[in-house]
Amino acid sequence: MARIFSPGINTIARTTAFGLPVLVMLVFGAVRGWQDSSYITGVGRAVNQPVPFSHQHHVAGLGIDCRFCHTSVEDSSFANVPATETCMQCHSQIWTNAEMLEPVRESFRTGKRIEWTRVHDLPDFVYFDHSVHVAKGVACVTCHGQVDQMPMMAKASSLYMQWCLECHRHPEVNLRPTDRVNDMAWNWQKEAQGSAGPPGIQSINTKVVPQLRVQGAPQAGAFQSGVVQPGAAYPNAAYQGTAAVDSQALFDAYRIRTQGITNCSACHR
Amino acid sequence: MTQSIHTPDLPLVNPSHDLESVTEKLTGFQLAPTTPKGWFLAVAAAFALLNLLLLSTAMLIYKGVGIWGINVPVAWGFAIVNFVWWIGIGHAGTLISAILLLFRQQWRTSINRFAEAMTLFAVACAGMFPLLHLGRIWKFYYIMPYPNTLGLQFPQFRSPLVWDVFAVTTYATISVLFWYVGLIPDVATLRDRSRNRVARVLYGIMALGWRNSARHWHRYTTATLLLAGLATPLVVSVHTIVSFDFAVSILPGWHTTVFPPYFVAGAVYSGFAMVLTLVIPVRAIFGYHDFITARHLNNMAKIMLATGLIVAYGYVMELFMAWYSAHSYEMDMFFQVRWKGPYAAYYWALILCNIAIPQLLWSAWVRRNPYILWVIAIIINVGMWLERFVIVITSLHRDFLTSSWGMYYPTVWDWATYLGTIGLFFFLLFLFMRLLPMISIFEIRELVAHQSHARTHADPAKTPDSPDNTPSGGHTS
Amino acid sequence: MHDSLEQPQVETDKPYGILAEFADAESLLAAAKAVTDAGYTATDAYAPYPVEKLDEMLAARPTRLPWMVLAAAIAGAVGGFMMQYFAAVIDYPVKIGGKPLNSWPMFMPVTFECAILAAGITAVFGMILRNGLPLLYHPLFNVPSFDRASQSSFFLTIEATDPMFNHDEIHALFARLGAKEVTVVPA
Amino acid sequence: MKMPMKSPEFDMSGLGQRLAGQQGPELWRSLEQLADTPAFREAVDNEFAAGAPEWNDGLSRRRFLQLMAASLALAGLHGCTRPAEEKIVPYVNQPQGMTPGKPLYYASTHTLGGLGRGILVEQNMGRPTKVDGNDLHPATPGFDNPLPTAMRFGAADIIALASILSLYDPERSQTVKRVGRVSSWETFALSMEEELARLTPRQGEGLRILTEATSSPTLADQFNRLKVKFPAAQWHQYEPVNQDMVRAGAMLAFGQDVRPIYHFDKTVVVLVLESDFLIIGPAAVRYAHDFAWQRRVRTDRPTMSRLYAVESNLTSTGSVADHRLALKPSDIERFVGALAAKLGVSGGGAADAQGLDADWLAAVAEDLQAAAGNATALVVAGESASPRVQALTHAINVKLNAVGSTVTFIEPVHAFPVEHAESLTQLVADMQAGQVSTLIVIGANPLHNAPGDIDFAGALKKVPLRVHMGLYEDETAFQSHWHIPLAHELETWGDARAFDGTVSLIQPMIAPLYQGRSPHELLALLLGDGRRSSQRVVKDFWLKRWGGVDSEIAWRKALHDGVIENSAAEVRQVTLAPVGAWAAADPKPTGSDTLEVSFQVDTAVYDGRYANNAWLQELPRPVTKLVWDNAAHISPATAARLGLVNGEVMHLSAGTRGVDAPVWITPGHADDCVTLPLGYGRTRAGEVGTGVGFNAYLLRSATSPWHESGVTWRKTGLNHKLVTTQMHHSMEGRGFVRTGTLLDFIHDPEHITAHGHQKKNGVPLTLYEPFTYEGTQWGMSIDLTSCVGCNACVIACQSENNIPVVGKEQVSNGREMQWMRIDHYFEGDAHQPDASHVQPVACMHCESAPCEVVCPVGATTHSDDGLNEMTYNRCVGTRYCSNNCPYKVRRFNFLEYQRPMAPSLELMQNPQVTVRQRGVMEKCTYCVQRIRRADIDARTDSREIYDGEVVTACQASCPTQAIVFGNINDPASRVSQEKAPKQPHAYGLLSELNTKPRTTYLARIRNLNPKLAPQSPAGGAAQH
Repeated sequence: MARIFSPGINTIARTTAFGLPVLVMLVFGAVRGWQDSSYITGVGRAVNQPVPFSHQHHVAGLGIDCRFCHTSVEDSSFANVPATETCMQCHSQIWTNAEMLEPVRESFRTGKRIEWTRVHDLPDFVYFDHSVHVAKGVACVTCHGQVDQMPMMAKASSLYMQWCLECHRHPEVNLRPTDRVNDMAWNWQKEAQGSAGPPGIQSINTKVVPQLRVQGAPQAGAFQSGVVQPGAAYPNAAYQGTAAVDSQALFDAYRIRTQGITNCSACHR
Repeated sequence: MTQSIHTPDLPLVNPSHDLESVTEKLTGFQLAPTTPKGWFLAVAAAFALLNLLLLSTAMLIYKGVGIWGINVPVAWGFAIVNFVWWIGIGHAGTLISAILLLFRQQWRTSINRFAEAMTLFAVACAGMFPLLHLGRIWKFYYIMPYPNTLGLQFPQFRSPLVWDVFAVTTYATISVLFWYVGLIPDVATLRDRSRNRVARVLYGIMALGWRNSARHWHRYTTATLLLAGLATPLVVSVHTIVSFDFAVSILPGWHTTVFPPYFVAGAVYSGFAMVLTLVIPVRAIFGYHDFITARHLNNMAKIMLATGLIVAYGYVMELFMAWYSAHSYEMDMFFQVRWKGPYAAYYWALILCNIAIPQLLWSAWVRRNPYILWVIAIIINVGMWLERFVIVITSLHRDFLTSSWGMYYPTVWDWATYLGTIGLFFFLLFLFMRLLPMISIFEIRELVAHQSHARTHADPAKTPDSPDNTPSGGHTS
Repeated sequence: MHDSLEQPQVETDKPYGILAEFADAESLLAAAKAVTDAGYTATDAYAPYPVEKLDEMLAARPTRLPWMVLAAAIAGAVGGFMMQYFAAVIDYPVKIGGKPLNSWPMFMPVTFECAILAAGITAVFGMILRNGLPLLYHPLFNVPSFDRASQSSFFLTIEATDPMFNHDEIHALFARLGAKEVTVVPA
Repeated sequence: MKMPMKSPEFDMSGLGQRLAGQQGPELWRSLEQLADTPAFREAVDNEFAAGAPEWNDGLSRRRFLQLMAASLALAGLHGCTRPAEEKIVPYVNQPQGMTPGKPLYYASTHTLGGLGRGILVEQNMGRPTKVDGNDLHPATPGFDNPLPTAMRFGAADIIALASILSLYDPERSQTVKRVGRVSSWETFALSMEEELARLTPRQGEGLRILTEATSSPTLADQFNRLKVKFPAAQWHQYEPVNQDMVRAGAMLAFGQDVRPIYHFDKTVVVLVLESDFLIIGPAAVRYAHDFAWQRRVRTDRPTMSRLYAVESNLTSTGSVADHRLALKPSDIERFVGALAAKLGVSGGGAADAQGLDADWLAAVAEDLQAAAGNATALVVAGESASPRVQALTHAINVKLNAVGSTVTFIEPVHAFPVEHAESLTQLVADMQAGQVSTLIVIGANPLHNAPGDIDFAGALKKVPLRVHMGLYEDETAFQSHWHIPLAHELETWGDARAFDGTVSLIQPMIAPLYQGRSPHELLALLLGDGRRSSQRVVKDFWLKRWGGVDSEIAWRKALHDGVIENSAAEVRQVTLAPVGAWAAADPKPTGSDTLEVSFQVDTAVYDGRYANNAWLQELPRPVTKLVWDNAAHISPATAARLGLVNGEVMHLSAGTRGVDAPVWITPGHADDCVTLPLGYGRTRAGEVGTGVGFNAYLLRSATSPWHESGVTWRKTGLNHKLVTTQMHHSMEGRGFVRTGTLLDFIHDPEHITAHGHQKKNGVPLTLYEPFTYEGTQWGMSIDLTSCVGCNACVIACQSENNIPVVGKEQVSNGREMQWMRIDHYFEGDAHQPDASHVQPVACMHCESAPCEVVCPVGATTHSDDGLNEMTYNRCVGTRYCSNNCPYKVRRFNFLEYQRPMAPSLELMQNPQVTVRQRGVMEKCTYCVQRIRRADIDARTDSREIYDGEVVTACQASCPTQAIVFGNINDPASRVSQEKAPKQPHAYGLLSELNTKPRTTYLARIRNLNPKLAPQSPAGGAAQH
C-alpha cells in the first residue's frame, strides 16, 4: 500500500512538536504584559473630566498646597475632592466668566454636584488610608506622580498589590521629612544643599495630641514604652532642615513599625 | 505466583492464535467500516447522562454550591465523596501497568490497556470535583503558582488541597503519557492496516512515524520500564495525599494515621472492582475470551481479596485506636456516631459490601465464575462509595461542639452531578473502545511468540531466558 | 549516528538501502547477527514486537535515557522545594496556624510530585526525541510489504550510507540468510 | 467624640426623591386605576413588594448578568479587562465639622412601649449605619471605660440595635395613600382642614385619636392644646404590651398609680416572679447592667448576689437564676400568697399552699429575710403578673425594707397614663354605637393586636372617616381611608422619657427616605398650624419651657448629650393601703384536664411591630433557638401526656376565641400550661413578616390579657416546620460550659475549670518552636456568669459587619450567617433540667488555628497582632477551613445572599467592611476595621494603642459587660485582668485541642443556697 505522507511532512511535524510549547509560553507572557499595559492600568492615560482641571497650572503655576483642596488627607483615610465652594473661593474673583468653568458655577448656582471621574480607583475590598501615610512621611508624589506636570490628571502607577507591597516591604526607601510630603521636586540632595526651599506647612510636626486624648491618658494598659505624654508634640524627625538625614533616620524617628503593614488585614477587611 | 503463570492448563492466550490472527482479532472492531447499532445506543445513553452533568454544572455556576445539600457543619458533601471514589477507581490502571510490570506479571498484558484507559477517564471525572466544589470556581487558578499582579502569586503549600492539586495533575499527566506510549506501536499497526484514508492520516500522526525499528524498541522498552518505576511510587503517593485531606485535619474520624495505607489499599480494591465490572461484559461482547481468560479473572479476584482484607484491617485499626487512645471525642465518633448515629445504616452497609460479601472470593469457583464475580465487583464499587460517604459526612456532621451538630441531605443536584460524571466516564470509554485497541496488540504478539517458542522447546520453566526471569524488561513491555 | 537523531538520507543516485523480509524472529536474529558480523554498521531491524537481544545483535549502544531521567527527577525535587521555600519564607512570610515559616515536612508531598512529574515527562519525550520521532515520512514506508512490519513480519535493512554498501554482495548475503524477499528501497 | 448636632438637611437630600422615584410604576398605576376592589388592593399590595428580600432568588436580569460575569471570568478574561469607571461626587458646600471618610456620632433616642432608650448613631457621609447605646442615658449605661479617649458606647437592646434595618426597610410605607391610591400630604392636609371645619362647631365631638403609649412631653403638650380646641374629642391609647397590671397592682397596694424602679446594684437576694426583666422592656439594659454588677465574681471580689426565679416558661432570666422553680401562673399566685404569709405579710394566702415545694419556699423566705436586715432583698413581679401578685409583691417589699433601697416608686412616666384595655374597649363600644365620626390612628395597629374578644375590625367599618398613620401599610392601614407614612425615629424629631422619667431628644440622622411625617406634624395639622415642621414643634416646646437666653445652649447640649439633665422623675413616697385591699382567696389549684395559657412578649419582634425586621426574625430566640416562628411552648411531661411532638399543630380555644399553634417542647417549662409568644401571625407586615407564626392575640382577652385558664385543646393533625439553629442541647459531658458554685470559687477555684483528666494550663505540645508574639496582641474574655443571653451582641455584630439574612429555608439547611452565636445547654434531667447555660461563641482567633493550615490559597492567615484574618477577595471557597474549625464559627455564602440588594439597604452597609460575594467564607474578625482604625490613629500619633481604645461591636452592645476585649500582652489591660492567671476560673473552649484560643471564658459561678443544693466539693466540675 502506498505511503501516507510525503517527505515534506517531517519538517512540519517537527516544527509543530517543538513550536507548541513555545507558543503557549508566549501567550502567557502576552497576557501578563497586557495586564501591565497602560490600557489596563491606566498609567499615563489622562481621564476626561467635566471640568478640564489642570494640576500643572494650580500646583506648578500657582503653587497651591495640595492640602488647600484635599483637606482631609491628613485626618482621614479618604483624600477628598474639593467641594464646589472651594473652587469658587477663587473663581468667584478670577476667571469669573471663563467658559470652561461654567460647570463649576452652575453647580454652585443650582447646588447640583459635579461628577468627577475617579482616577485612582482601588478595588472595593482594598482599604487604603491617606492619613497614616502622610503622617509617616510618604509623599504625595510617591504614589500620584508629578501632578505638577499633569495638565490632565492621570495615574502614575498601576496601584497593583505588587506595587503596594514593594513599598510595604521596604518602607524606609520612600520616606522624607513630613513637612516635605507635598513637595513635588524634593530629594535628599536638595535637602543637603538646603536648596529644598523653606519647609512647607509643618502639618505633622506641629499637630499636637487632640484635646480628648489630653485628659489623663491612662497608665492602665498604655504601654510604658512609647506612651505619648499628653499634649506633647509628635516626635519630630531627627531632621533639622539642614544636614541630610537618611531615610533610615526618619524610619526610626517616625517609629514606623514594619510589623503588621504586610498583614492581609492591613488592607483587606 | 511465578508458578501460576506456568500452570499448563491455563494459558494466557489461546494457543491456537498466531501473530496474524491476534492482530486480525484485536483490530477487528476498531477498523470495521460500519459501527454496530449497539454501540450507538450505548453512547447515546452515556451522552444523555453527560448532558445531565453539563446541566448541573451550569446550574452550579449560576447559583452557587448552595444548590447542593452542604451546610455548616457538613461543608463537604457528594463532591468530595465522589472525588475520592473516582480517584480510587483511577488507581487500578497504573497499578496494573506499573507494579505488575515490575513484578513481571505477564497476565497484566491482556488488561493493562483497558485498565489504563479506565484510569484516565476516572481521573478525569475525579479531577472535576475539586474544581466544581469551589465556592468561586472562576477563581480556581488561585490554587496554582503563577506570576500575576500580586507579583508571584503562590498557593499556601501547607494545605493538603494544594498537595492534591499537584498529586492529581502529576498523576493525570503521567497516566496519559504512559497510556500513549503504550499505544504508539498499536496505533502504527492500525495505521498500516486501515483502509480508510482519513483514519490512516490520523493514526499516522498519532503513531509519530513509528516503524518498529529494533533500536527504537530498545529505548522504548527502557522508557516503559522507567515510567513503571516512576508510576509505582506515584500511584501510592496519590491516594496517600488524598487521605491527607482528612488525616491532616483535627476532626475525630479524619485525624487518623492509618489512613494512607488504608486509602491506597481501598483505591486498588475499588480499582480492580471497576476493571472487573467493565472487563467481564467487554470480554463477553467482543469475544475476547482467548485473551482475557479465567486465569485473569482469578488473579484479579485474588488481588481484590487481598486488598479487601487490608481495608478491613484499616477499619479495625480505626476502632482499635479510638478505643486505645481513650480520647473521648474519638470514642464517641466511632462507637456512638458511626455505630448508632443517624448515618449508622451507611456504616453497616459498607461493612457488608466491603468486608462480609467479598469473603466469597476465598472460593476458587467463585473467582472463576464471571457472573458472580461481576456482581461482587459491583457490590464492592458501591461499598467503596459508601466508605467515602461515611468518612466524609458522618465525621463532619457531629464534631466537637454539640451545639453545632447538624445533618446532611443530598439534593437532586448532588445526584445529578454524580450520575453526570458516570455518564462522562462511559462516554469516553465507549469512544476509546471504538477508536483504539482495547488490548495491547504488540504485547499479545509477544506473548504468542513466547508461547509458541515455549511449545517448540521442552520445558519453558527451565529455559534460562523464559519470560519470568529475564533481566531485560524487553519481553514484558 | 546510532544514538543520535536519524535523518533519512534522500539522495538521487543512491537508494535508501536494501530491505530483506524474514519469516520469523529466530531467522531475523540470526540474520542480524550475520550482517553485523559481516561488518555492516548502518543496519536496522524491524519486528512487530520487541524481539529480545535484537538490538544487541545489531550492536546498538545502550541508551542514556536512565541518566537523563535521574537528572530530571533531582532537578524537579530541588526546584519544587525551592519554590515552596521561596513562597513561604522569602516572598510571603505569613504566620500560618502557628507553624514555622519553613515547615519543610509539609513541603515534602509537592516536592515529591514535582520530581516524579519532571522525571516522567523526561522519560517519555526523551525516548521519543532520541528515537528521532516524530518522523511521519520515511523511505521504508514506500515499500508496500513494509506495512507488515507492524503486524506479523520481520525485516532487516542495510542502508546506503554504509561504507560497505554494495548491491550484489548484499543481495547475495540476504539470499544466503534465507530472506523471503529482498527489495531495494528507493530514497 | 459626639459631634455637636447640626441640621442633617445637607445630606442625602437627593435621596428621598431618588427612593421615591423607585415607585415610579406606582404613580401611573394609581392614575389609571380608579376601582377600589379588594382584588385590586391585593394586586397593588403585592406589587409593592419591591426590594424583594435577598433570599428570594428568582431569575432576574441582575442574576443573569452575574452569571455572565462568572462565565467571563471562567473564560479567563477577568483581570484582562479595564475596571469599570467610577465617579467621585464632592459636596457643593461641605458640611461643617465633617471629614469625608470619617464617621460622625450623634446622640438620639429610640422608644419602646413609649419609653426612650438613649442611642448613639454612627453616620458615614450622611448615612446612618450603626446604632449603639448612649452611655449618658440612664436606660443604656456604658461600658465603664477608664479611657476618655475611646469612643464611649452605651449598651443597647436588640430592638434599638436593629432599628437601623427598619429605617432602611424598602417595604416601609412610602407615600400618602387614599384608599390604596397614591396621594400627597398636601391633599390630605386640605381634606383634613375641611374635616376640622366640620368638627369645630361640634367642639370636635366624634373625633377620636388612638395612639400607642407615649411619654413625649411635646406630644402631650400638643394633645393638651388639642383638648382645648376640641373639648369633646377623645384620646384613646392602646399598647398590647402595657403596664395595666402594674398600674392596677400599685392601686391595690398603695391606692395611687406609681411605678416601681428597681435598683439591682443594691441587691443581694432577689426573687423574681414571671418576669424576664433582664432582656425585655425599656429598662432591661439598665437592669441587666446593674444586676450583673452584683454578680461580677473576681479573685479580688469573691461575692455575688443570689437570684431565685419562679416562672412558667424558661426565660433568659430563668436560665441566669441560681435557683429556679417552674410553676404555672395560678400556682405562682398561690406561691406568692404563701410566701407573703411566711414573711408575715397580712393579706397573704395559705402559708402552706399544698402542692408547692415547701423547702424551696422556706429557704427563699429565710434568705430574703436575712437580706432584709441591710435592705438588700428584693422581690420583682413581672408586668404580666396579676394585680394581686403585684400588690402582694409590693407588700412583701415593704416588709423586707426594700422600698427606698432596692426599689423606689415614681409617678407614671407615660403621658396621660390610662388603663389601655379599658381605653380600647371604650373606643370600640363608641364606634359600635356610631358615636365616632373621625378616627385617627397614630402608630397603633389594633387590627392585628387587639384582644380576640374585641371586634375592632367590625367596629371600624362603622366609622365614616378613618385615618391611619404608621411605619407600614399594615392591617389597620388597609382598612383606613387615609394612610400617612410615619417617619422613622431615625429620620425625624421628637422627644421621649426613659423608664425613670429622664427626658431625651430624638433627632433625625437623615432626611426622611420616603414621605414620612412625624406625629407632631399630624397634630400640628389638627391644631391648625400644619406648616410647622417637627423640628419647629419640638424645639419651640423646649425653648419655651426653658425660656431665658441660655435655652438655645441648653438645646444644643441636650442634643449633644442625648439627654436633658436632671429631668428624671423624683421618687414618690408610698404607704401601704389598709390591709386586705389585695387579700383574696388563692385561686383553686386548676386541674389538668384543661390547660393554662400565659402570653409572653416575644423576645425578638416584641409585640409584632418589628415583624418586618429580618434581623430580628432570624435571630435565634433565647433557649429554644427558634427562628422565623413562634410556637406554643409546653413541658416535656405535658407533651408526653397530650401525645404531642415538636411541630405538631394544636388548636387552643377559650370560649369563642381560638388559635392554631405548633408545639415546641421546652424543658424547664411548667407542666399543664402553655406559653404563647405574642407578635406573630401578621397578615400585612411585608415580605419579611407576613405569615410568620400564628397570632396569639386571637386567644387573648381584654379582661385578663396575660393569663387564660381553662383553655381546651385538640390536635389538628397538621404539622408545621419549626426551624432552630441548635438541635442538640446536651454537652455530652464535654464541659463546654464549666460551672462552679461561689463556695467552690472561694475554696478551690482551680477545680472549677479542671475538666476530665487534662490539666487546664498544661504545657502546649508542639514539635515546632512557637511564634513569639510581641507588641499589641488582641484577645477577648467572656464572662459566663454575667452573660444573660440577650442576643444584643449578635445583632450588633450583624449590623457592624454587613452580615446578610438568609431566610427560614436556608437556616433550616444549617446556613445561618450570624458570626456570633449564643449556644445553649441544659444540665441534668431532660424534663426538669437542673440548670440552663448560655455561651456566646464567635471566632476564637486561635494562635495555632486549624483553619489556617488547610486553606489552599492563604485566604485565612494570622496577623502579627494575633488576629485570625479572613481575606475575602482571596477566598475560593473550598470550605476546608470550616470543616477543620472545631468551633464551627465560620460562615459560608452558599448562595448569593447579599445581592440583588434594595437600594435603600445598600445605604445601610458599613463602608469599612467588605460586602461578601457568593462562594466566600466569612467569620468574626474581632471587628478588625475598628482595630485598624485605632492602629492607624496610634501610628499617626506615634504611640501605642490605649487600652479600651478598641471596642468591638459585641462588647459595646453588651449590657452586662460580659465581653472584654484588649491587649493580652499588656499585664495592666482590662482583658488581662479577666484571664488566667489573674482569674483562676478562666479557661479556653476546647483548649485541650491545643488551638490556643485568644478568646477565653470565665466559668459560670452560681451562688447556690446551701439549703437547697448540698455543696459537693467537686462543684460544677462534678457533672461532667
